[in-house]
Amino acid sequence: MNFPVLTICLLAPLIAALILIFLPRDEERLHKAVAAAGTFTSLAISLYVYFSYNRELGGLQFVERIPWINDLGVSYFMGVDGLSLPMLLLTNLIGFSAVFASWNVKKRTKEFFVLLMVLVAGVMGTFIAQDLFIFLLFYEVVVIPIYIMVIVWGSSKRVTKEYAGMKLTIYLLIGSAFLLASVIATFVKSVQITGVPDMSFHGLGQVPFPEQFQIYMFLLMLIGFGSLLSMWPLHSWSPDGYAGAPTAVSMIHAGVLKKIGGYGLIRLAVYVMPAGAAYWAPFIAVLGIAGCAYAAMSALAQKDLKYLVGYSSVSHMGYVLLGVAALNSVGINGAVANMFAHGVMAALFFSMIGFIYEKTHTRWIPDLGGLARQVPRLAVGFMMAAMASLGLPGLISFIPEFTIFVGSFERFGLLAVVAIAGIIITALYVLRAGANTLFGPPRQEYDDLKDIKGPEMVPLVVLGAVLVVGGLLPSLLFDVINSGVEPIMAHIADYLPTAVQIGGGY
Amino acid sequence: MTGISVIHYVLLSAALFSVGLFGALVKRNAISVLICIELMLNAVNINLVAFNRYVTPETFVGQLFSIFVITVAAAEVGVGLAIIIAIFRNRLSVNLDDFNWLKW
Amino acid sequence: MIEFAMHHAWLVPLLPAVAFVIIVFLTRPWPRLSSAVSIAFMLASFVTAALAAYGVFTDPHFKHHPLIYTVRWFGMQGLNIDVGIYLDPSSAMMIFMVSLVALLVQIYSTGYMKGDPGYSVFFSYLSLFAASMLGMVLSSNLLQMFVFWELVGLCSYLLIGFYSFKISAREAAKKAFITTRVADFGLLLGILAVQIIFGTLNFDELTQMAPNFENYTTAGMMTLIAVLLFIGPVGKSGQFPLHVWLPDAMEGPTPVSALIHAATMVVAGVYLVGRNMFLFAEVESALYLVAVTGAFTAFFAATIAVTQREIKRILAYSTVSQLGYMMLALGVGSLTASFFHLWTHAFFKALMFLAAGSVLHALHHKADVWEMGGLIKKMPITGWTFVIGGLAIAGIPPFAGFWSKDEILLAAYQSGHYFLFLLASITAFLTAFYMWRMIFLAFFGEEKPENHPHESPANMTVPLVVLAVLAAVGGLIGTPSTPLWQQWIYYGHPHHIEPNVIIMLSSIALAAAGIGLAYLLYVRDKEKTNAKDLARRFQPVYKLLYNKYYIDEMYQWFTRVVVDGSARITYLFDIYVVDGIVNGSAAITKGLGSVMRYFQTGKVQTYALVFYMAVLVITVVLAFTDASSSVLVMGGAE
Amino acid sequence: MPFDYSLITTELIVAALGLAVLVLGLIAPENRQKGLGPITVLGLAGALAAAVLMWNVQGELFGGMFVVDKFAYFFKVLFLSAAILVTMGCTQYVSNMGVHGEYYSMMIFAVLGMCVMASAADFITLYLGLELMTISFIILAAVNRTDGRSVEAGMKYLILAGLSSAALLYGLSLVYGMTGTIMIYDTAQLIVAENISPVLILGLAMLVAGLGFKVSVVPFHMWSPDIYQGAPTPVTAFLAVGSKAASFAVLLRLFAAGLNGMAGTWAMLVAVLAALTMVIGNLLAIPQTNIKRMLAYSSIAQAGYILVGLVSANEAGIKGVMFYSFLYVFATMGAFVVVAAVYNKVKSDEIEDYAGLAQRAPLLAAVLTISMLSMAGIPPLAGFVGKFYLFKTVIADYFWLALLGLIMSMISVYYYLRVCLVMYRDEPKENTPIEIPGNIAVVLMVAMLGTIILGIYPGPLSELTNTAAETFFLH
Repeated sequence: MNFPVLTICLLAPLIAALILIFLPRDEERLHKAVAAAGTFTSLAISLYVYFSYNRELGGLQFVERIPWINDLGVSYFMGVDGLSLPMLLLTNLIGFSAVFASWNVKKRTKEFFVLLMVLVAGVMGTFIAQDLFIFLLFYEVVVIPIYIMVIVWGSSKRVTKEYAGMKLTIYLLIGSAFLLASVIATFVKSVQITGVPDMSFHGLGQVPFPEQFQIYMFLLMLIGFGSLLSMWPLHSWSPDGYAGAPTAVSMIHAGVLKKIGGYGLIRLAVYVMPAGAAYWAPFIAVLGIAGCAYAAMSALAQKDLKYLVGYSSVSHMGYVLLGVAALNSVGINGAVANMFAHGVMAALFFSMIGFIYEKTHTRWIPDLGGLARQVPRLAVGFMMAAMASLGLPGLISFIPEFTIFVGSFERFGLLAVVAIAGIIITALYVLRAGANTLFGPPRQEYDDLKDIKGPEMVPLVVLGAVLVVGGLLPSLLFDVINSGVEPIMAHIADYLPTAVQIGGGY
Repeated sequence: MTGISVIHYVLLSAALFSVGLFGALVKRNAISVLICIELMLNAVNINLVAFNRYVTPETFVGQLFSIFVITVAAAEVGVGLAIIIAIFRNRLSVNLDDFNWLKW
Repeated sequence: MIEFAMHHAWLVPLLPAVAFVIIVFLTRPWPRLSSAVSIAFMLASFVTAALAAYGVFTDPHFKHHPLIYTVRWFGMQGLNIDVGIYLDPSSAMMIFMVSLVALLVQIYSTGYMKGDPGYSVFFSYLSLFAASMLGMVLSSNLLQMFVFWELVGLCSYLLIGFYSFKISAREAAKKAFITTRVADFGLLLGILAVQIIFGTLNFDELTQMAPNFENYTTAGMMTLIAVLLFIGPVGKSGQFPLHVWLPDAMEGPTPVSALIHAATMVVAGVYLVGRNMFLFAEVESALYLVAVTGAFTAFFAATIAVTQREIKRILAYSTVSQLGYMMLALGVGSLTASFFHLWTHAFFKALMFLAAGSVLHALHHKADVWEMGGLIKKMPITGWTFVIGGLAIAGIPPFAGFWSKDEILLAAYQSGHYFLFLLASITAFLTAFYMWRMIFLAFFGEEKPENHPHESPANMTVPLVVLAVLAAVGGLIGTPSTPLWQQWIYYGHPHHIEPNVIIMLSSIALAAAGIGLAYLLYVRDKEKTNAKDLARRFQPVYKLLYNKYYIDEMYQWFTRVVVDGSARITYLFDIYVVDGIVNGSAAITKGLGSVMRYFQTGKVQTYALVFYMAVLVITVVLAFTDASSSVLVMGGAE
Repeated sequence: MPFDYSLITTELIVAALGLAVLVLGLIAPENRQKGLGPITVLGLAGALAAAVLMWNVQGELFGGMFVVDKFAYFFKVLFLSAAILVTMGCTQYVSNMGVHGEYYSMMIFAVLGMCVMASAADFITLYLGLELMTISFIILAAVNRTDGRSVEAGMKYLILAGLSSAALLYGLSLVYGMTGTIMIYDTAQLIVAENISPVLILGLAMLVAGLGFKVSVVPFHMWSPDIYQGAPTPVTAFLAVGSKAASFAVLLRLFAAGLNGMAGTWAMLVAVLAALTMVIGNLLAIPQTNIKRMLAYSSIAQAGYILVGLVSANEAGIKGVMFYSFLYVFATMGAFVVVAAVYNKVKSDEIEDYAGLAQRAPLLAAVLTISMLSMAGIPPLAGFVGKFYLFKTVIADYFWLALLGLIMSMISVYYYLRVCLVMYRDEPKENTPIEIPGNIAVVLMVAMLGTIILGIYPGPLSELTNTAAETFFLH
């Protein structure tokens, strides 16, 4: 058996958490150092995995498989393919940055970082698990740490942090109830059909489920994953939740946790239930488009920076849904890449907003202004995130969006135009927020703010570098993703509606 | 004995059970309620004995069962009275309506 | 050497990009060093560009066979995108012009921006801009072009908002970005349509495919694509109705206005349409739309310029107007004329902006031309170079503008769009008038005692002089007698338009008339009573023009009322309806719990009652629902 | 007929232990009474060892009235483990209460009753076991004579248990009358879907009510919040785990084996009751302010989930019930031991008094959180796997039930999290840390690790329950 690289990657934050538990309460710097070391280990391993993954070969690599629960056909099955790899990397990039974005946490640091480590490990697990059951085990690991982090370290603005935390948690849990129901049903059906229990994604994918069954199950999965992905109209937890959460949680939640929804939608729903996917695709597209436009419009009305980014992330997830709904190679590639891109961007955005809030004690846009003079580095980070958010070419999010547009425009034509128009509104609110926060006459009360420096710079440097590198060299991302998407497309090809003849739709 | 069949016994038992139940539901005194419960158990005993006689006359299972029921009922009453004494010491009342500290 | 430059033309955009990186990460604390780095790399870039251009213009092979180098950028099944360089006479001309003007502007900026706290940053932006602009010019496919197109937009945004602590600059920057963004939406749609229909975005492949577009799609779709693609240039090149951002963009430092908002970036739109001429040429109606838009914009902007008072605003509207000319030329099918005007315009407009900057520098940013006067005495170099620019733009031979403008008028006339030709001719008159109105008011007449102008330092005047020379002679490569330009830069086959003497003379006459009128109103008439009188007599018209046809107000109204209003409504819908359902169901759940708990009375007998009632209900329900028990017999007892 | 008494080794040990402790409690001096706790634990451990060692021994006693199979052993192991955990975890609570002999002996007799129930294969044994357990619990509930609430709980339990016993007995007598046998496995052959009479249906309803009362199925649940709240915490814990599991064992024997022939009649009924139980249990838990009362409602909801396993009435369902009952031991014990430990220090069961527990005693807060989340079925805790096994048996035929169950379990997180909110967010009223004695710490660690390990690596237990469930129908 190979060296269990992925398991170690997964365990590193957990070991850090374990060490943290036994550290004394008031050694704040030590807590932070341990957390940083834990996430750094994972980051280093995932970078190694990312770049040593054999793209030509494709498929699952770094596989570890141990039988786990025999009567359910579950095995401890870890592995990465082109779909999980970017997500794994994203998780660790953001996890690592989140530790540094939380550098100024003063209150109960030990507990904070323990929970943060559990959070990172949980998210990571979902992306590398290749067995549906193990995937589910990780799927909700994070819910409770998040809740506790929100209520203890969160902030109350328009809504209280208690409300925000509870809404976030219960909403997602109820969404996941639908997912669980569909998973159980799928498993039972697969045993009925094949007689052999097998919970691996690959195994389930080979089962010829009846079409009607696929259609029902896909809907349930869509509700489950859709609520996590903040699919319109199941999105309303998202802005409130992010607004209440502490920076690190917002970063991880908006950055990667949400993406589990999109990842699961592709990995499980589309892959295992292709006929269902084909049936519901137009519906998903409509919801995705509605989400894009609606959330962008809502974002335009926001005055609180976190709400703005919250709605913005709902809007961006609309693009992801649109890409998935296109059900063609280009669209799904774009959807996955956009998840990665949005993750980096949202995490950077939230970390910068976190710093602004930490320093000025407000996120209310009308109370801010002229910060570019007082905290230029912070302003650079903010503007980078803002520009990535509006899809500026040269930063990571443009190419994925473009790819999604190509994929969905091909499939849905005019319908997609509405979503593409979202880029205008996005530009409008993002630039307004940037302008009103950073530019204009500097305010006296912020004259003695300290610019971010030292450890605080880590999120900006790490995530900013990814933003730029990913923007200039999209193939770094796309080659990997494509190696994961192609097999999926080949697998589901038979169930898809016949592809629109190029140009034939016009 | 042609006039009396198992149905009569069953109906008697049912009536007794209902009377006991009615008493248990409307009486306010804890001891009365305990006695009503004994009535209900005795209804069961009638059933058991009658079924033994008419359904399985070759064995004594039903009668045996009823003896066990009687024994257990006695034990239960013993415990019951002890508790009623305890609660009377505590609340100076054996009225069931007074025992409502635990609710909602 | 030349060979090397041509085959490594990617160095042209790369060098300024490197400068950008160096300045941002290394030399930012040392302003002089930063500007030195920036200029050095720009110079290297210019040399490379010049060599490459020389290589192209010495080998007629390149007229029809552009030099293309591409590498794979990213790809997947169904979408493969390269990046590369596409070197043909047009792009060679552009990289030469852009790098030259950029270089000059950077040199000028060392003087203009001296002492500014953001000196280093300014140079880093300029480098980034140059890199993006050059990259755009050299793009080998539409997506790459779009990428750089957006990046120049970004630089424009950053540079307009350079004095970001000024609210006006901040707002202008935002406006510029968003307006062009709206346009880019159209462009993006066009690119998507091209990708989906033709399966490629590479210019060389598209050039082959476009003439046979019937194999791929319908003529209607083709027209739609062309129109969508054209929307981008409408925004970027400040065509009506998306011109509104360009005058506001003058909030940026003046070198920026010269470089970005006069000479280079704003002509990107013209360049894009020219680059995609193979698409536009296939659909007559789209081309006509381009022509009409261009002509109307030219005229429209000129009328506004007549009444404006701020020196940079007048120049800005003049830019809009001149860009309209270029579009008109493209629309009537003359890539030659359009790019020729682009070329000459770059020099004389950059010159005028830089000179205006010199004036502002001297007058401490007092911008109203009515408050200037007689500046030419104190600022001879600035003044006279400005005058050369004025002659060039007015179309006085042999200055550059005359030849290119004449080419456009000729093309319009010969294409048979007489109305457009008429509009263009009137514009020519207006151009001469408002330009010289400004020159007369600012540089001639009486000196204002409150002004204490002084000539700018050499690092500012030298670029002026260089540009003045180019503005004077830059058109001589395209005269009827020396039609070098026409032989190199064209679409399809070289234009051999017979020079039309009448048109040439009439355009000279119109220009002269414009200058003359300005002279009468603003020099001869010392008190300017006639001018004021005219303004008073045509008060409504004057106000309409002075307020730029109230287009800004309309947009503002639209944004404030329609966009923000619907945003507000959406948000309220979200928190009260969508979220209301969520909170409502939560409240119902909680409410049910807190109501139902009162059934738990704490009384034993209630519990017992519920218990036996339930037994009863279950028995009855089961007895009536279970089919096998419908016969009321005592099975086992009988 | 010679009987192989070795088959009842476990019961014999427990019975002897109970008598011994009772006597010891009477003769031991006041200051030595504390020693009864360890004796009980050791004795129960001996019985547990016996049960584990005899895992592979099968047989029946008393003419088939008392069967010994893996199903029975499984439940016996469960009861004994629960009893050991609760005894170990609550010694402080018990000595604070000041009652030793009666408490421990009644606890042991309750275990004995449960063990008998698990093996009962006829109505008489079943009834005897049930009543032994019930009467012990009545005494246990009222054991804290000085506390009015405790006595009230005993009183209520006395009357309601009596009424429900009457219903159960009446039902048993009717079934006996209809079939002529009291042997559960014989009734299975006699009752078939074709000859179901209304009397049998009345009997069925009575049985459902009588046993439903014990497992607190809505609408027969109303006693449980009051008794859970009033009874001393260890009693509540054991009531929630032991009584419920034992009654489920009986319920399975009686319905899945004995009345399997009329499953068509009661399956839908059980499904509806399960649904009602989940919904009502969870909804009513939401507004509670007393943690014991909240856990009582939550345990009602748990009964609803477990009942799902009965609906399908096949091996998989039985396996689901067994699996869930076992992990429920850890979750419930964890929660109640924390409640008892907090009560020792804070003298309150109100949720608001848990403020800042995470800072005063992180272990207590963590165990309570994990236990509650396991009850809610949040992966990767044991409750999730248990729910998976339960709901997978009904998902094909009663999809609505599975979906409802899953949704309700997610809603339950709401009230569990309110406790977390108080424990984690609020600042403690006083800052002294709560010390956790070694025995409690051991119990807490066992509960927590059990919950986590069963959640992450349920394979072994799953196989164990599979083999146990296989023996269920082999009679």
